[in-house]
Amino acid sequence: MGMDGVNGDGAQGAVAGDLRIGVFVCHCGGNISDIVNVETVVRQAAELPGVAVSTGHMFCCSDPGQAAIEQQIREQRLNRVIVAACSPSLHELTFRRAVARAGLNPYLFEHINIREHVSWVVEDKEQATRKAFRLIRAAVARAAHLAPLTKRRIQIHPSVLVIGGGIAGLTAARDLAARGIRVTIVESNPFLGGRLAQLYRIYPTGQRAREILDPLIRQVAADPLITVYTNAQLESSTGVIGDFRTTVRLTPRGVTEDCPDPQAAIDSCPEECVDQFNLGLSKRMAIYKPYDGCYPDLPAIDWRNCTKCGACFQACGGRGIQLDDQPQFVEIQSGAIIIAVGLNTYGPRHGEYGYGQYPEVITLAQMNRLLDPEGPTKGRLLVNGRTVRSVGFLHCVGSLQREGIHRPMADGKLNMYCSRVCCTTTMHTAEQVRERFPGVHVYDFHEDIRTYGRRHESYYDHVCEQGVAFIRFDPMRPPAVEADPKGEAALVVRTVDRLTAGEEIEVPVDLLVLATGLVARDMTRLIDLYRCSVGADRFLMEVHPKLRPVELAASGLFLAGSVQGPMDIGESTAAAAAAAAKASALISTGTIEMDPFVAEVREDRCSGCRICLNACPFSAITRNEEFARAEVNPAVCLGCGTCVATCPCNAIQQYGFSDEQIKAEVAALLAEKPEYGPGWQPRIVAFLCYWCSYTGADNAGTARLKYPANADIVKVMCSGRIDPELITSAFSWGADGVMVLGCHIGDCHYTSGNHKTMVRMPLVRRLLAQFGIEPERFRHEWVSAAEGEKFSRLVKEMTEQVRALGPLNWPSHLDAVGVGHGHDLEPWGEEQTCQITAD
Amino acid sequence: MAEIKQEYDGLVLGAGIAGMQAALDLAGQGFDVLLVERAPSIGGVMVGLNKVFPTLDCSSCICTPRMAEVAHHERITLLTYTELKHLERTARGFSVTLVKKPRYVVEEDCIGCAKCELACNVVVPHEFDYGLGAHAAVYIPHGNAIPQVAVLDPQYCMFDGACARACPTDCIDFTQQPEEINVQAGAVILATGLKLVPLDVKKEYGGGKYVNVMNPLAMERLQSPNGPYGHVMRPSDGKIPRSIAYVQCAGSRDKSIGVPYCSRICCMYALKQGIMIRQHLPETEVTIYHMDIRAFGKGYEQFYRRAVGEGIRVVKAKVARITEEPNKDLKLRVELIDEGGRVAEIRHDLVVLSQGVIPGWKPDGAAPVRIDEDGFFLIPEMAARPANSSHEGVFVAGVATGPKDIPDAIVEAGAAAMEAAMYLGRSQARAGGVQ
Amino acid sequence: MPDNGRLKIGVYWAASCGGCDVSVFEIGFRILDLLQIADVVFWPCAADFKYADVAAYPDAYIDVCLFNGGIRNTEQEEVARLLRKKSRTLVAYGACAADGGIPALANLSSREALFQFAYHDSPSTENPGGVEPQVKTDTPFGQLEIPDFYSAVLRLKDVVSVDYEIPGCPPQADRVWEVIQAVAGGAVPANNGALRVGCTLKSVCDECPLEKRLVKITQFRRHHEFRPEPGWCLLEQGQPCMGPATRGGCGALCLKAGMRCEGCYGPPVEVTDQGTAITGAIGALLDAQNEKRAGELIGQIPDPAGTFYRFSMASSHMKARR
Amino acid sequence: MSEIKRNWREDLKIFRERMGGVTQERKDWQKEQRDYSKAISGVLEKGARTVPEIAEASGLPSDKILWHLMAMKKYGKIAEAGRSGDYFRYELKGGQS
Repeated sequence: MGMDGVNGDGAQGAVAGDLRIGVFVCHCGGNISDIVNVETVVRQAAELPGVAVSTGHMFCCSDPGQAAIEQQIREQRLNRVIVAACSPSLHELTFRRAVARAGLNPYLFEHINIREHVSWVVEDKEQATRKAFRLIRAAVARAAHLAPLTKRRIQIHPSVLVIGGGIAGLTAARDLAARGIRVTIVESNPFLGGRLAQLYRIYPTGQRAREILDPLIRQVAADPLITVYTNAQLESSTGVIGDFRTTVRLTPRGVTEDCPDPQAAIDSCPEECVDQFNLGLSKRMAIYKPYDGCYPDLPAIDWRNCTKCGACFQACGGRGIQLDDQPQFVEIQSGAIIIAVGLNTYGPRHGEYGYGQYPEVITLAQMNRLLDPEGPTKGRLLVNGRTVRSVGFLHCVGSLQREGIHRPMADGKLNMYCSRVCCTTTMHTAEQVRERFPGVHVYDFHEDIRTYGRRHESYYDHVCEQGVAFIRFDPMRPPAVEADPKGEAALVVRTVDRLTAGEEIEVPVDLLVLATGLVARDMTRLIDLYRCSVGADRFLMEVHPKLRPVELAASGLFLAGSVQGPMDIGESTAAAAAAAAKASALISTGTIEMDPFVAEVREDRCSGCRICLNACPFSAITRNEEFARAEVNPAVCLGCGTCVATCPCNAIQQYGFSDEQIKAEVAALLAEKPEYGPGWQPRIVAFLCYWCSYTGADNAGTARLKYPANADIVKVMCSGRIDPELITSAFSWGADGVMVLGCHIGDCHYTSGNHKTMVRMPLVRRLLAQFGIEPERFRHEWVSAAEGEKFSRLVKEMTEQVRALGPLNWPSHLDAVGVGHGHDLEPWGEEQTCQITAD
Repeated sequence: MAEIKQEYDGLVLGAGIAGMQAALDLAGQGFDVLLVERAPSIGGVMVGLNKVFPTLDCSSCICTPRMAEVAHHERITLLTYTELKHLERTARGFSVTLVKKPRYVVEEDCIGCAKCELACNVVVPHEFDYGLGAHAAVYIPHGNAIPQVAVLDPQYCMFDGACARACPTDCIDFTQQPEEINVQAGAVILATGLKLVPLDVKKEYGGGKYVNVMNPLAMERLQSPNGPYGHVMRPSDGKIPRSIAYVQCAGSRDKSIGVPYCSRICCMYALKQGIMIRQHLPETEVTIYHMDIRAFGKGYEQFYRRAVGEGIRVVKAKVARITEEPNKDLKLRVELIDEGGRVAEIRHDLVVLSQGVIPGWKPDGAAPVRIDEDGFFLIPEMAARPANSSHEGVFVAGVATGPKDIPDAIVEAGAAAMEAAMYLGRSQARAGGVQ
Repeated sequence: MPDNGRLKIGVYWAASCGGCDVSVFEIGFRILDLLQIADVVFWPCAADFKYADVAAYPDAYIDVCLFNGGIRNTEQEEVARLLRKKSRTLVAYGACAADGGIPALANLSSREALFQFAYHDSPSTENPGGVEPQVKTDTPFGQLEIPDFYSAVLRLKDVVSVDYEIPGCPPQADRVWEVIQAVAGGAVPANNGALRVGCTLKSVCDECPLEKRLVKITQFRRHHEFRPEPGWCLLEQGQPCMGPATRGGCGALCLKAGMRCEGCYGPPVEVTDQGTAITGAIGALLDAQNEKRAGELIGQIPDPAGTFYRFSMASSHMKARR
Repeated sequence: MSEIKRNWREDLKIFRERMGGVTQERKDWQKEQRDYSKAISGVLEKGARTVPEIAEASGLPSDKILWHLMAMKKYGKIAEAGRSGDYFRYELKGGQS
């Protein structure tokens, strides 16, 4: 991976030479100028330090408006541009592009919003004009600290690593290869296919699972762009988006292509062991193939059960059998990684509904093997050699667990979630039983029937028509299973049927099928390697369930299929294709461009305290152990600025939102000397996160909700960037009140930036109280993008509250204390008065 | 309106969350996409929702950034207020005929200032608020609309020219006519979204005549901070409801009206709306009458339990009939299943019918895709290729292929984009193009 | 006064505990080396000098004046101005002179509240007449004048310009010796920037040997409430350690002895307000998923301002209670 | 932004013709709107009222009162003025109440 610097030619500082700022104030065809006196504002702005041009325009965003800005930049050699117009969400990009066309770095541009935040919300024209000028003055002050920035460009290695060779991994790999992208599949088992290979018929199409799987595997195996490693376990990983390096350990297969007669090798093996593929319903040898037509079509040795007796070696004349191979390691370079390791089925504990206790109690997955004509019973419904006359299905085994009823899992947590696929699978299986074995009675014990998906309900309908008996149990009193005391059937299920008003019933069944839920695999390795996070359900957690359902928090890592939660086959393939689409987009661009507003650590100031590592929602910060300091990976940083507010040494800065810039802005908002007396206007600084609260303020504007002109908005990307120091600065510079508004908890554009705000602000409130600042002067609230009404109400309330309290006027307080404005006295060398004299 | 080219790699029909995502995922892979939306703004159903389950994030907070991304994407061309007239395969892909409806506003000149709206003297029921709110006869679709451009509804116009007089950019154009647009597209993604089962088929629930029997999307608007009332109130008289009933499967799992399937989202939105109501109006009782609670998705069961914990009454029952009292209260005749089928009559201030989900658009010959017996697009290989329609080169995403929640719609949109990209790659390779 | 070419040294004690004066002796036998090259020309604590003696010196006569303590009353300000005039290099020596130090914690109370407590309410006060000190009091022997008490403790640089500041409560002896050597060697000219010396550019964490485990804080506890696990970061264990937001240079002395850092070296080099700096950091460290939990955890810090600004109140943005 | 000057007055005449002019339907709708807003304003001139109170005082159906009231509220003619039991009260904006 290569990355261009954030700053063109490392130019971090100001543009060489004097500041030449251009201020362009939009009339917006009266939308602004009907309320704001644009002429006054333009005239006042012209007198601000550094301003070379100050002018108004009817429509800045129009072609002539943009042309006028470009012309002024060229003719007046402007090196900073400010446009005061509508919301930046509408036209910031428009003006940035215009500035760039005129040959100026587009980040030397500052957009301020005097329409949605001023003219549309302030009724009093004089107040509106003053507020507009304050905002422009603040922008001018901020502009002095702007630096030319360039977008980050990250090069992407044109290949993808797919972890997992089940339906999701295979689908993703096939799709990517179809887009001409090189793919490596890493599967930990010796054979591809995952759980799908074990299924018999799948809903909602009723197809044989292998009708889907086999052609897919053939396609993947034949594709020259796809490399497959089976028996391959993840060993270690380094790198970030664009350039991941994953080391994989290849466990020897024991059998090579040279083997002249693999079947003879299998037949010669004396070591019989449990056949995992048939879920323990049959046996196989220690050298084995799970089923005919598996891929690779070459047996593998199960090292846990192999005694290395050499029988297979001899059966093959010593060719193609390698009993003493050592593991090999390969490093796989990739620009992106798709994680598709799938899930496990819940294994009932011994005695749970008679499982393990009675051979007639099996799981739904085992039932699927029994129904398979190629399965352990060749498709006959036999248990213990006995023909089955009645079957019971019991739902929610290992799912929807409840405290006090179910025993927690090994990690102490209950599986509270619904496993999503079991209801429909049960209906589908019951349907097959009724169709293939019409004499067999079927009972269904359920809490709810959740046949949610397309065509799922029709299975439910069918089995109802086919005479399956439904019994609804109370989850707080789950059914009990025991051997049938009368000996009529193998078992009896005792339960209360809520459908018949709580009648206690006993249902004799020859076979009880537990509709076992789905559980996450052990994710420890993935967490170690890729810093993935898991939810309370132990499945991997996507970065945002709505917006980015197939992405992990760290860029370049994608999720495909049921590694993320229970899914059926169609859902898994859809998720796999969606993940492939993300990876394909990443690879096909070759490089990605990202906003330059990243954080950067000043090495000479960082003490390596590691606190920022806790702050970053994206793990973009690591600690360089050699130099004991933090480093921001600009390829991973998304620019929320939460670390900047966190660093207790101010050793981290964010491009575009440095302390210097924000403080200059705040100071300029408060620069005007307030007029005390009857016309006194409270001065309130409002720090707003861009994604929710700023948009909420825009929303108040578009809805023309009027509120007082007293709250001046300072924009940051995330409320996590709002350093408590900014709040005390604002007060000490004369603010009468401060507001901090961010996205609601859970809505943060940066996942958890606002969690930091949630902790800091109450602490700030306590500090302020100790300094004697009334709690009404500081307000911290969550405002969403839709809550324009709330925003306007908050400003109204805040203004009224502060007005009632009167001026805070901290500068005069500091004067009274005797420290002036908190800065040093006159420079050394000037006359110092002194009363003590020599005798 | 952006410059419309002659040819696009992909055409995406429908700019709800699925269509937007499909367009982004296709454009992200380097293809030029034309995104067509029949409403005056993109965003679909999602942008009008209050919160989304189970995380309770603000819907517009997560939808509007995506809308902005679509609008600013250099490979996506947006065509709003436009409908598909015809789509057919040709040797070179698809020949597409679109009809752009007249906005009577010049899109590129309108600055979204709403001066026309404020000047207009007529108010009209607002479709975005399901008729509960109003807009002027010329109006900006809503606060978060993209594009922020006015549209004039000629049905109610009084022709006094107030809008044109107020417009600072002289962009009201009374001469506009429906405009036919012909483009070529290499592949097509249909993301045409949903409608709800019309109320009139449920005669036993009033057939749409009872003013306080409301549709769940309208309830969503009532709960939204930018909704028509700003509060949850009942439409008959503005009363803050003290008891609200949700009748589940009102038009789902009902063969008699041709909707035998489960609409998949109703359980969750009923629980979600219940939680939101209880948060704002802790004294208001919420009762959900249901057949099964289908909380099947990630975090859904936990959400269900939370809702019950917050005092929402979840009652397994069949609602046989709703009748309206003179004061517009509603009386529900209910068969309580867990009480052995006891029949009770229960009064509520407001009833939300969890109306079933049906396809938002039918091709009716406009596009060569087959419809399945459930009314949604036929998917020949539902397990292996869930985004492929019956017609080569036409892909489908979102609720157009069956009811689904937002994450599933987004995932499927990604899948449709991937399928379309693969198809485009193949056809470009056949045509000898560089790929 | 003849200039014998030797270094002239002055030391003064304003609003502080006197520990700084003692700390000068902590350089140990090195003080003998110092006296080889230097004359002490003013050090009320160690030798008998009067203000008038100092006033009689020519301006800039004192080469280096170590001024410890903040400015609490008129006398201290006057002496500060005098010493400024008579010193070539004026050094704010120690936390009190540099950042207000412990005495500036009184800035959280008003002058009136302090007097009320000290002269009326405190349990040890016996003041039936309710008398409070007056600046001028008429006595049979004439008018008596005592210094006027300011409403807040100020830093030395709030009243005169300062060349250097050596933070610490007290400054660490090795750092002091380094500074003295530099001054003696002529390497330290008058700076006029209140430049901090005798400290590092990093925070105490840089010198702290305790291990960070990157775990979140689940509970705040005071030192007497539990036995911290040795070798493990005290902040992570729930003690409000100021190390991250405190200028380094002390060698993490307290932490090495198992005590949390109280912040005596003042804010780090890029920071002006020590309390908000640690507030920002704590924001990222709490194990709180919701507002209620966050509130509970924060509530466990008994006196945030007193804890976070223990030594730097006079340097904070707010400086004093309103 | 285009720089064409439109002759909208002429265009409007043609548009009006094309749309069938001011039909009875349009007139009825405008009349309803006018009647309701007049009735609502009339009642609220006497002070803040709830929807049922306005309906009672004006003799008009409360659901339509609510709809028109909300339209007036949206366009800034009416404001909410606290609550009275299970109903919100509304008042005229601009101090007429």
